[in-house]
Amino acid sequence: MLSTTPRLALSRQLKNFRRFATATTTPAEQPVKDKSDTRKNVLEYRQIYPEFLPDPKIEFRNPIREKLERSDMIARRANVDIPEFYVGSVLAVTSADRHSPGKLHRFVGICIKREGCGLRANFLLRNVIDHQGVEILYDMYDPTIKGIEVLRLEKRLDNELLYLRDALPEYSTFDSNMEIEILPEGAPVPVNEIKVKLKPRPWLDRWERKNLKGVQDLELPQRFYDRAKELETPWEKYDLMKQYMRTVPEEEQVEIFSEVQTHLHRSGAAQKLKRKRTFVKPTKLA
Amino acid sequence: MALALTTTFTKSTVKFLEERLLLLTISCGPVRNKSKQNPKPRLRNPTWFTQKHRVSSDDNVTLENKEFLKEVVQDRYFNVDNEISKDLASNVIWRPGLQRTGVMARKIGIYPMWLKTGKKISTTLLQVLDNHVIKYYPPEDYDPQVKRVGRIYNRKGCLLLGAEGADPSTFTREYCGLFKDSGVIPKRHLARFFVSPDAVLPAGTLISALHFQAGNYVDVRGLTIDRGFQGVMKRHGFKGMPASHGVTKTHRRGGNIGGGGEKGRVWPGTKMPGHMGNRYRILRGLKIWRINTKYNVLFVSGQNIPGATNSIVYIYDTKLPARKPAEPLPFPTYIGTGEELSENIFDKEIHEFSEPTIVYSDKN
Amino acid sequence: MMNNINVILARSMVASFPRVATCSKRLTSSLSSEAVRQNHLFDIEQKKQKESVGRIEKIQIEYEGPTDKATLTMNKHISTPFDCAKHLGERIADQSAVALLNNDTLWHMHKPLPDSCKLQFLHYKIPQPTAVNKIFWRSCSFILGAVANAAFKDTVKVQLHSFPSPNVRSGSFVYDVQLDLADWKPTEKELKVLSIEMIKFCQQSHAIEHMNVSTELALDLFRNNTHKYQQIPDIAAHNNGKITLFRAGHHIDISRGPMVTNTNHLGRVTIANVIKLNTDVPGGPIYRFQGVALPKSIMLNHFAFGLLEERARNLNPARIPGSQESFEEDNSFVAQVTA
Amino acid sequence: MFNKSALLRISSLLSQPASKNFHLSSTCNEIRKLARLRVVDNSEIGKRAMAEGKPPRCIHVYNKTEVGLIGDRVLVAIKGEKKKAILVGLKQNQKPKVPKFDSNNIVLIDDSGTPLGTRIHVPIPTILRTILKERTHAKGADYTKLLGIASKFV
Amino acid sequence: MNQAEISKLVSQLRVRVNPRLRKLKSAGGPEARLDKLRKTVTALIKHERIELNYPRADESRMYAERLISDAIRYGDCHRETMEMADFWLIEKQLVHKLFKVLAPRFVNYSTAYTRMYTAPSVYPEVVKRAVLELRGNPYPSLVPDMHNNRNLIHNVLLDEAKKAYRTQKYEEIAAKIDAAEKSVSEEARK
Repeated sequence: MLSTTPRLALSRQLKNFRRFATATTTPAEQPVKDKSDTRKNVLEYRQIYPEFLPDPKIEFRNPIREKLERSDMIARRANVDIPEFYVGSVLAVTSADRHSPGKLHRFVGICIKREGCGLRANFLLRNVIDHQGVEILYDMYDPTIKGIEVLRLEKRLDNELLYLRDALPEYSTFDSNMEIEILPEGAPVPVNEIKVKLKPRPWLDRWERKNLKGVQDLELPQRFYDRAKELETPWEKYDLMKQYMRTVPEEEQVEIFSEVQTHLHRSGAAQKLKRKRTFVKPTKLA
Repeated sequence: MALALTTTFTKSTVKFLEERLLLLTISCGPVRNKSKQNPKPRLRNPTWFTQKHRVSSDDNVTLENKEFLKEVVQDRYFNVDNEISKDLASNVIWRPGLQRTGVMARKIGIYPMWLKTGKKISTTLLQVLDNHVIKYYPPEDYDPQVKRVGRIYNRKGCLLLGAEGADPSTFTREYCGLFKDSGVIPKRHLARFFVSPDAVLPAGTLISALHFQAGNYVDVRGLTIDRGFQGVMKRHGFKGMPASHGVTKTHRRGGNIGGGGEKGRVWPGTKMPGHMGNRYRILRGLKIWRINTKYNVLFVSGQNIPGATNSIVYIYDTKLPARKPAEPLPFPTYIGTGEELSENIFDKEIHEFSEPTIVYSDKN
Repeated sequence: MMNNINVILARSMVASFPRVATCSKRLTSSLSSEAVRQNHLFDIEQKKQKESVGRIEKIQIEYEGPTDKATLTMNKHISTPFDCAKHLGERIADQSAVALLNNDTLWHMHKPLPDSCKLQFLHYKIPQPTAVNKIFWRSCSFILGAVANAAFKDTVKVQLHSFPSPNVRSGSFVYDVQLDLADWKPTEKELKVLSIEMIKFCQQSHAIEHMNVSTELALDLFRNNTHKYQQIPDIAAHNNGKITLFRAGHHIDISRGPMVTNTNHLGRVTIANVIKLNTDVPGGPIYRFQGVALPKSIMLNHFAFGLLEERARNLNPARIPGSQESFEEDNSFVAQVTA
Repeated sequence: MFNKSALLRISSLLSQPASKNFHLSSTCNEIRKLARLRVVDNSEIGKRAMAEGKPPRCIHVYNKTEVGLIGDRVLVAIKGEKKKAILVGLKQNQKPKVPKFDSNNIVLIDDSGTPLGTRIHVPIPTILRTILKERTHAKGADYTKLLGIASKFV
Repeated sequence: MNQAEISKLVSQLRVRVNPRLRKLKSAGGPEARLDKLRKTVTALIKHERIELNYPRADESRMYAERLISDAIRYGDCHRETMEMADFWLIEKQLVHKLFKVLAPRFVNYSTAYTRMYTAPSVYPEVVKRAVLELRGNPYPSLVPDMHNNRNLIHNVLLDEAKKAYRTQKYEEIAAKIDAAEKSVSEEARK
């Protein structure tokens, strides 16, 4: 069941997506002439590098701080390749560790959460090793991180996979010697539409209230769903200003990404090159 | 008017004015016993406390004329080469007893940095504004509000600094008059700093972030965020009382405030609910980890500097004896030597973002 | 005679703000005998003209405001536009600078209306205020004359000469005054004192009164002012043998008019400079008093006004008295209704 | 590849009236007194306790705050006995780069720091190397013996 | 949560955004608050000029601006925007007005789409009142526009002062250049 799902999802998504299909000429090679061109780049970049967008809270905004923060992020990115990855991707992080004998430490896991902006950006990796669930939080711009490898680049249906903690261990078990699965050049990032089976309650959270897409039927008594229905706030999606205050306006995004574009492109191009050179079929290592 | 004129006459012009003003019907003779009629108030504001902002009204000035006003401001305050002479001061080299001026800065946010050991620290970014010296009051002229009794050791002068230049037409005429002598553009913020008479700076001197050095320690003063009337849990961090187990109506209360009998009263200083915030606090002994010379930003340790983001704070050399600098400081302030400075100056413990990844070796 | 003056003072005190009381006390003491005489003559003539109206006839005034219209029944040769404005509302009475009759004639607010007409009121913030600006500038010159006349001590002989036709673009309003001081350059402080005197005078809220008189009376009024005395026949020749007089407080001057309603229409006022002119008018050197002012209803920040003050310090390019052609006051604007 | 029989067993257990041996509440995030812990070594007493569904409870934490952190020594009540143990993995959130586990793991030791078992069958954090080395004094207990029986570090 | 949401793109508003949203004393909680604002926004789109209490005007102004900017940005073929318009406009014929009238009207604007004035409050009332209107409405303007009247006396004076100032400035610059040229030529001669 598990082994077939990713491949199916991949082929399905290949048809639907056309995101990278037209990205034959990258923006840095061709100076941006058109306004629509810049806009399209923004559409790409904000998904790949969300941490470059500042904290949208109005009280905390300051253009100079944001500018300094971005320049520091770029300076760090020049020394380490921080690749494109999403919640649901499988990563291997190698970091300097003064406690290990080799002074290096490698951890493989699925990214279940990604948050924070600027230099505070971090991500949470989860794996099950010897039937023991282990999670490690990494700061993205921590100078002790030697490299981040994306072993499997894919997205999931939810923005946070914290429910994997309550799922059967099979869903978050990954081999530490897993090989890199390479996507064909120009392919969109596949969405893994796997539905996770949760363990019976007790849980760490009331998942039935979270409106999750990536879980199987929770098999709860009706009263749980009734209560979840009671607590829903369906009007919130109509609150235009709340929506506005949680995000950064497009004009500012264009400004930010056109500032960092050339620097980002360097690492992005290298990544694409790597992707092109070795192409292997996705192997089943779940 | 007559009163005002007599007070404003200076010795040199009196004769001339007498001669001429006699022509006018206005009499300018001195008023007898003036000091007794209007004794100086015991508590008074400093001389620079005037109405600052003009009543905001629309001037109905056309766009071209607005441009013209901007052009005049530009010509008057920015296009002139009022270079302060480099022989600012004195050949005095800094020694521990001397007090330098502080600066005004804006708290612009917080972000993490890492040490060479891999440890993460939080730093607050303080952007030093365009501080200019407006006026100096020598120790004998400066008249403190509350007189100190007895002999005063180590008398300090008072340096008035302004920060953040703004369009003069938004201020009142009186307020703009404060800046007339120094020739700087009227500033939004004014502050006084006590300095040793040796550390005096001529009016119009610019003080930059390089007044401080990376690795040294500073004290930062700011106005804390106003949180209004708060209970003891938020204001003093009390624990409150249990939510259940028979507790009624006393979940967030402070509880007992003292015993009875002879001590049957509220003791002074008892922690109780009240107004929280909106008062000046000083955080002392913060290390400067990094200085950005392009934007004049100091990166100072800590994330609890009083005040909200984008509020004004005041930075002084630290008073803590153990953290006073060993090396001489730029005195009375930093004067550029003309050579290009790197954009960022780091403390030696800091791992720069442009440096390669940290690698531990077996030795440490 | 003294009784009369007291009457005048009492009237002016009632008409103006209470704070004037302290000021007018000082002015009474310093009021010259010449001014007393002039005012006496002016009062008598005013009374005479009022009595000569005879039977009161009614006229219909059609008021046209920006949003509303009204028809008022007023008294011929007695009611003034200011009376109409008072009927229409305090705001209109306070803010109107000048009246416009039949859409073509500017009419002084305190000048009796001769006939039925259409009436509009102009203020300083209308879309086309050029004419009002000119009237304002003229009034400023007139008031400047009043201040220059009163500000000096008795030891200094002051004779007002004339003021040129108002030119707002020149940057300053002007009054040429003859002083028997050989070479006077005012200091900053003296200029400040003069400016304050002018502000005080404006704050006393004198209504600017208007009167047409015969040449003989005018000559009698200005018999002690050699310059005006010489100018009168010339002016009368251009004006059907009549001389138009204006009075604010105790100051009387010749001008073709019209003027603004009241001295309190002036807001920011500065007397920027007093410059000695290079002429050979007999009697002593001529000094040009220059100033700049804005109406009260126009707010301007101090920085922009400071630029205007600076510019007003330069010598105004208006015609210098005693040079070239004969004196001609106020020929720029014709505002007469043929009765 | 999915163990269906195991699932069935769990669900069948759930459908029965709550057994005394079965804990239905989730484990504590903070290690205080009476917190349930999980023995992860192969000591006899530990194995038996876990198999019977009677996990040990913390009855004392040997530090000043009374909240156990990684590497802290605790006193546990296990099978009616008092044993000392070391915390080798915590469920609560950790600092960046320090692993967080799904359960609160302990390794039983005796007074001299020697582990009761011979093997630890789950990974333990590498930071324990430094912490336990610091805690070990020349004349006191030697906790570093624990590191020798670990199967894997993360 | 200090990361910006990236799921939806919005255009920048041209009005000041308050750091905190007002609660507007709604007894029914946040839902009732939106109901209140909904009525105001509908009225504004319908009548194009309304008078109301200041806090509510200020709050609903932001919502109206958002609605119009989304309508311009995504057009009427975008499902989410259509849902929004359907929610915010109680009278459904206004949905057509939003997309067919207002969006074309404002598409080239570089300013805010609405304008707000403080209105005078009648004496015994102390509540701050405001007038909220859409720009480009058919009514006569509320306050005379004096901004570009060059004939006002202070503008006349400033115009002249500007001319005088610039003449002097350019003369000084020319004199400087002349002096510099002269010195250069003299040096060359030597």
